[in-house]
Amino acid sequence: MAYGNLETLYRQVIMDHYKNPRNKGLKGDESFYTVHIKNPTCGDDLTIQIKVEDGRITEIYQDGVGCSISMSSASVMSETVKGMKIEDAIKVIDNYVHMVKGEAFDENLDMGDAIVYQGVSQFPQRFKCATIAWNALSKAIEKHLNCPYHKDEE
Amino acid sequence: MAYGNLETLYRQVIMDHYKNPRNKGLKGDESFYTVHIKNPTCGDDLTIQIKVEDGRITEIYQDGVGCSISMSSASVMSETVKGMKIEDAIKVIDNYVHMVKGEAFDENLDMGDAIVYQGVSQFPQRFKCATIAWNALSKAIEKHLNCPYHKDEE
Amino acid sequence: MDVHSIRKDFYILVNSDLVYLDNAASSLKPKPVIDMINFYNERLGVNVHRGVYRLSHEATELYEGAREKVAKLLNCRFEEVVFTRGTSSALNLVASSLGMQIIELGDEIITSELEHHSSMLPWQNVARKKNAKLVFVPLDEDKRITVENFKKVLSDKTKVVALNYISNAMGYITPIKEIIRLAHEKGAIVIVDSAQAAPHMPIDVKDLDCDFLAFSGHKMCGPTGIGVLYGKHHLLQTMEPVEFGGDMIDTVELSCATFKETPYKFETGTPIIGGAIGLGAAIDYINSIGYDFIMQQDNILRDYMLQEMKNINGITIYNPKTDTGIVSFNIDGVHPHDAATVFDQENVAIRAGHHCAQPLMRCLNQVATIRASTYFYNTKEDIDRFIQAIHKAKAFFDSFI
Amino acid sequence: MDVHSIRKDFYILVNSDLVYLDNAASSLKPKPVIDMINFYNERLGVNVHRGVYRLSHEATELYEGAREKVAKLLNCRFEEVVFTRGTSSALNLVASSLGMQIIELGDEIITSELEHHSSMLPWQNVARKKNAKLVFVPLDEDKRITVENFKKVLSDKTKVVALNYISNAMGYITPIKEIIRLAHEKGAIVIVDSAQAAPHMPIDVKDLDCDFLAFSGHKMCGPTGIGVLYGKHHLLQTMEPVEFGGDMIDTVELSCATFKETPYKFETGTPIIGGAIGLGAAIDYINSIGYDFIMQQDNILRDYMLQEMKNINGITIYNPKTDTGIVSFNIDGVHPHDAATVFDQENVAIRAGHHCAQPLMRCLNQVATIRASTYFYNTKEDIDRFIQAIHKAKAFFDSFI
Ligand SMILES: Cc1ncc(COP(=O)(O)O)c(C=O)c1O
Ligand SMILES: Cc1ncc(COP(=O)(O)O)c(C=O)c1O
Repeated sequence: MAYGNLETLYRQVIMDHYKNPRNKGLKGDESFYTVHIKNPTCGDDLTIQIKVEDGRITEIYQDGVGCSISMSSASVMSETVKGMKIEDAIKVIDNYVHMVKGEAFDENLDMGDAIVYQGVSQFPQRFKCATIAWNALSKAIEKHLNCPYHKDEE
Repeated sequence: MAYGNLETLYRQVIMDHYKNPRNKGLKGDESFYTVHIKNPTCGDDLTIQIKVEDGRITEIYQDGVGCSISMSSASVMSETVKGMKIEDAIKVIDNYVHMVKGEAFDENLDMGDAIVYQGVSQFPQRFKCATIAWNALSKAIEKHLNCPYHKDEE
Repeated sequence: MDVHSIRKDFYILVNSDLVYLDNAASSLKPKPVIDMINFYNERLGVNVHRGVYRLSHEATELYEGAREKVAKLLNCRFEEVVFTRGTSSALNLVASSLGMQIIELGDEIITSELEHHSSMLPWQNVARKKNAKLVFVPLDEDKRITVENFKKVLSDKTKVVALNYISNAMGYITPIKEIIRLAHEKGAIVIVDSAQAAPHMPIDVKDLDCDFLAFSGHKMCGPTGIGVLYGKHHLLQTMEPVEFGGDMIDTVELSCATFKETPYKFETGTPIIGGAIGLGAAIDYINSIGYDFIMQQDNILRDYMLQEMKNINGITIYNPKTDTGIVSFNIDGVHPHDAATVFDQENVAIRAGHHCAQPLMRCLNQVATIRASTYFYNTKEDIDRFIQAIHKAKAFFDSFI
Repeated sequence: MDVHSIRKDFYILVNSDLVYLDNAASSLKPKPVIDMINFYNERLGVNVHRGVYRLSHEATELYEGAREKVAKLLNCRFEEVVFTRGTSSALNLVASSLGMQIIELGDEIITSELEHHSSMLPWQNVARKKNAKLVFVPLDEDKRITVENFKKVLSDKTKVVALNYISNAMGYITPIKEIIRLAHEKGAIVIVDSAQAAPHMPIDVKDLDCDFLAFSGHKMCGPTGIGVLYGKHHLLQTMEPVEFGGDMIDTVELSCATFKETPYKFETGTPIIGGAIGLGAAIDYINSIGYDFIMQQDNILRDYMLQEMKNINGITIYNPKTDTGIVSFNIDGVHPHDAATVFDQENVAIRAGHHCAQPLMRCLNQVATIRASTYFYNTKEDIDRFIQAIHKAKAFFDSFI
């Protein structure tokens, strides 16, 4: 059995983010859009928070429990989109999802470390783990777009 | 397609009993044991009444709606067991059921016209039609045995 | 499309002499459907959703792929498709969840005497438990549901309307779209029993705008033990689950639990995996035949059957204006079960009984009828053999007079 | 009995390199079962009970014959066997019918944190609706249900006891017979979740004297979408149906209906014909293997697996005293889903998750565990491959430190 595959899935940088998650811990601040998301089947449980100012994600935090793929990708995602314009973040989310699904994606679009999740495309069973954080981000952006001036109720 | 089979099922005597049922109509008399039985699947609906005196079925009546096999066999059954001792009736019921199931049965036991239902053994789908009246009789006898001096509540 | 090449997909039609005209009860199952059920049982055979290994993932893809096929068939969203054991189970789900939640004392529930027991009885039960009123659309002289008669019973009290799309006993197509429009004006919820419609005509739930719709796999070339409940997403969302346990939960605490989103909150325990995959294959098969062809066949065979039957004296047809290939009749003076035995001798499979529609039988003043029902694989030769069997039955029982 | 010849009945075991150790989720399906499902779908494919023609009669004989086989398996009466969609459905039937009838304010229902969600949640729902109290047998230090601890919660208020026979997460055999005896002294009804027991050990409901017992086909070589509820006849007789409609009625009037006798009043609509026939074949198959052999295999493989696992550092086994071939563990510092992917790469099918037992996971202080579960077709070589996979997973994830 070739281990090439496994090693394309579990890259050093992924395990780094798993062990040393960035932007971890939540804020009580009401100006954040907060999204809590779960995968009841596998127990992954993640909360992310974004602050949007002038159309940019100026702050982002994440916290949760789950496997290395889901937890590291929350960390990677937070680093990737921090400081990004909303419309760019939407593009990255879209590109990322295509990539991990194994579909055509724009290799020139800068996704930072998120590019290392390309190996997930060979592990469709782990697709949900690799996208949970990005789904959460997507929902947070949706919240923002639906209600740009709100104070989050959560 | 040979019609031999059908003709062993629908004998002249069966159709006779179907068109001219014997012992038809119920009595209001409380000394009868009454059993009402239905086959919800096909709609057959039959009531029989027996009076037992000195261990003999001295009177029997039947009424209902259903196909020629079920209705005729109620008529034939009533003629066959009228006047019989309870223990003999039980033997006839048992023998009859074996016969229509296509199992070994005592051909020497006198069952009157009931013997013409032998053809049913080749039509297992009609087994229930051919036995509904005999089941009702069996239940009526059971009622009698459980409570030999009762006045029927029905 | 050529019937004779279609028939090759059905083992019984190739290898026996049977004329199968009991399609309204269950259709026969074609080879591609059987092969797909086999594929799951033999090559996968494992559980779905929770397995990280490849076989389980493949099984999950097929299972959820079947849901996607249903969604396409009905023109609805993926999450609006709940797999159930069959039509009866699906209709009961709506009644015991939504029905018990929304029906109150004095509310009215409209149904009809033309219904299959599975369409009417779940609401009879709700009405009884909630002291609500079950109201019956008066049938017209043909025993048909009409918009005019529906209007007579529709009122501000109407909360639910539960009607069939095609009657299994009479073959009538209910003018359901107009009924739904009218019912919605009163704010009522409409549940459409499509057990007979799904196999025979295209259904577009968006166009109909029905709130719920149910059908079974086994009447449309699929396996037994699988069916579908379609429900509008916002309604499914508000409904309580009726079965609790594995696979449908989100978080379980000792004293309470939260549930997954629809459709999963209604699919408790290990799903009907093989059944759903088989239904998916049946939908592919039916699409490959095409509803145009199916409806055309039903019409040709119905016209031919009625024309031939009208030439026979001493039989009574109860639905000479049937819209589909379903014909209900009796041979005068012959109990339908006696007739059925002759049909069986002739190797013609029809149904004799109340067709799970006792109220309708009472309207017809019959305990039971004989029902012949066609599907796309039937031929005019089948009808000829069926007509012959009627003649034989008449002749046989006439001989006793 | 020779495992290697048994394995020939399973396509996947012959034609692939897979080590299948997810048997507690679903077993694989052997050829005789697949052939029988095929036989029904291809050669019969028609509805049951109401058809007078021969195919329908044959299908009915097979369907009811399957019920007879279940009755023999459990040592009960024919009429005490209700076919359901699976264990979850069967357990929910008891709770929503009998439970809603008999549970009153203040009554107590005993269950445990060791339960599968499908055993516990139906009663959590009843308790919530009826303001009754759900009481949990305290688990001992091994997380086991013991008679002593059961006695601590049994009281005059106990109306219902709902417990598993074998835990799907820990593989423990519950001392259910003694528990039933004690519960009956208090007049309580006992429901036994036998989803894991039926595939692995003989069950005699007369000897156990349980009131209800449920299991699924798909865990014992049968198809998905079929299961069994056993119920004592007099209890089934007093229970209201939960689904209303076709096939379960006696007489239908417009405002009321009467129902058939048990088991039919609980089998609404077209039955799960193919499923029940497949289950019948599965029972024949299991009988041909023999429970003696099955239990012997489970024991040998369990002993071997535990012995080998104990030699591995850095894994935690949660049930080292398991009674069956079910072992739950984790690799320290590795999330079970990450480990599972390595197992999949090694072509070893195990399960990582909460095993529908979240309360137990909380007792274990784990979100999830890895579960390996054997069946009679597994071999020591399978266990060797599984042990290898643990080593690989450890080595792989250690490389990141
Ligand atoms: C102990 C136990 N109870 C209940 C169930 C539920 O069975 P099913 O999913 O077949 O309804 C299972 C299996 O999933 C089980 O292992
Ligand atoms: C119109 C109609 N509704 C409901 C049903 C019930 O379907 P099932 O028996 O598959 O649950 C049937 C068929 O039996 C039917 O013809």
